[in-house]
Amino acid sequence: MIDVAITAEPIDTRALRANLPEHPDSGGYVCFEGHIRDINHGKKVRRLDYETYDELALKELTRICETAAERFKLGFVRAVHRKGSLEIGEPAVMIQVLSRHRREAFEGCRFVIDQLKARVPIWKKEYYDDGSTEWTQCHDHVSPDHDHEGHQHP
Amino acid sequence: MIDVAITAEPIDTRALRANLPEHPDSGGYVCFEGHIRDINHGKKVRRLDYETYDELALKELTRICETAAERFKLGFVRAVHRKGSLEIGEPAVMIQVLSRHRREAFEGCRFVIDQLKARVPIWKKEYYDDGSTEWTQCHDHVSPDHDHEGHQHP
Amino acid sequence: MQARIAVRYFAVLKDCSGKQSEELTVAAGARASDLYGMLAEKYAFPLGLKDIRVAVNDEFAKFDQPLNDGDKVAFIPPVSGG
Amino acid sequence: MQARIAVRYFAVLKDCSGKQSEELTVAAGARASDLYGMLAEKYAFPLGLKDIRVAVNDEFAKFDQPLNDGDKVAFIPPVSGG
Repeated sequence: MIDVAITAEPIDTRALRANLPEHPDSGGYVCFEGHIRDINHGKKVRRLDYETYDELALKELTRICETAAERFKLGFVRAVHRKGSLEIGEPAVMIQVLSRHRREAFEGCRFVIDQLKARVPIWKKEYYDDGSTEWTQCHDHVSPDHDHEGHQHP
Repeated sequence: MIDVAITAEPIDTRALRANLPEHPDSGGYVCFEGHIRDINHGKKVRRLDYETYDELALKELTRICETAAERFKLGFVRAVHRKGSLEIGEPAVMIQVLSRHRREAFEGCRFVIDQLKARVPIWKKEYYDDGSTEWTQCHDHVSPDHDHEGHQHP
Repeated sequence: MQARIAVRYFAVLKDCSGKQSEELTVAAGARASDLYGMLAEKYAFPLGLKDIRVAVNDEFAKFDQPLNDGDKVAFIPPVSGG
Repeated sequence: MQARIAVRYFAVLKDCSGKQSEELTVAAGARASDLYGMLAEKYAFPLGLKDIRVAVNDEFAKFDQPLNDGDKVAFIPPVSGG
């Protein structure tokens, strides 16, 4: 089962945790959330905007979740991404997976967020305390220096 | 910051998610939950009991979380394990970590649950539908056939 | 013959063009790469073809794909979601 | 001289001994391995020394550690938490 969404409303992480399908055969649940950091590129971030190409982003996110479900034998995959204006600390993205095995739950969840960051048409504009702004490119707020492998920029 | 517990009360996953420390410098949150599966060793499981050696389990779990925090640069690690009698679907364990980088959040969370399963003095007794019972040994409900590497049975 | 194309702009391309979308007319048989070349010159886009991807009718496409009348085209700068 | 030892049993060892804990007396200088050998014979424990670990005073210890009067000893069958 796959559930994807791009939402202008704040991501309600507690409601999404409560709203899982019945899963008596899935022992492993892994969740990833990306929260807005206060520093990026060494600059103090005040807030940021996510812009999305909704039609294509939803298609691509669905494909990623389908691939993950098949490859990692996931009983459930949910990927929700926020759009619009976000404050420091707010969740920008939430990935949830259920699997029989914990290894596959971890790897499946990691696969979805890595692929999302590499392929899904979503763009982040950072507003800094010094008044400047920037459309960040491939430098994400979670792993600016570690996660370039696997990116598929053309 | 480290928070460990062994509890006879049901694990309130929503409350634990809501109760995270402020973390403006941590963009990555990863959570693992292990839920009780209805089948293990090919037998239908009715319920199970967790027995714990509380004094040593808390010490060992604390050491594991401290090691994880240092090795994976985690800003926060929480590990909560249930004891007593559990029904199918209930969470037996919950691990939560916060880190600047998502890679380290995933790897740190994985490290804690892997080490917990290998080293912490907690024992699971399964009660099957056919009336039999068994203290399981190194076959866990999440990964019966995948997760033997890294175990440190004496 | 000519083809009417609806173009959408995102992120830095939106900032440079000053618009979210517009309707343009291209020569029949023009390719997505031709259209991008024209727009990059017109709006001084800071990205080359190697930096971006193209979507036609809300699906990833190749730059050498000939455009048809009524196509919706979007150029995709490097993404930064998550 | 003799040493009084408080022994705790967990999991399969608790089922086999039929008790959660008991107080025993061992010869001075007896090691944890000696104590386990005695108990394994008495209660027909299904696990050998290679299968288990030992804790003395709520901390992992070596089997050749001599036991002292008042020590708390627990034998740890293979764990299965998580």
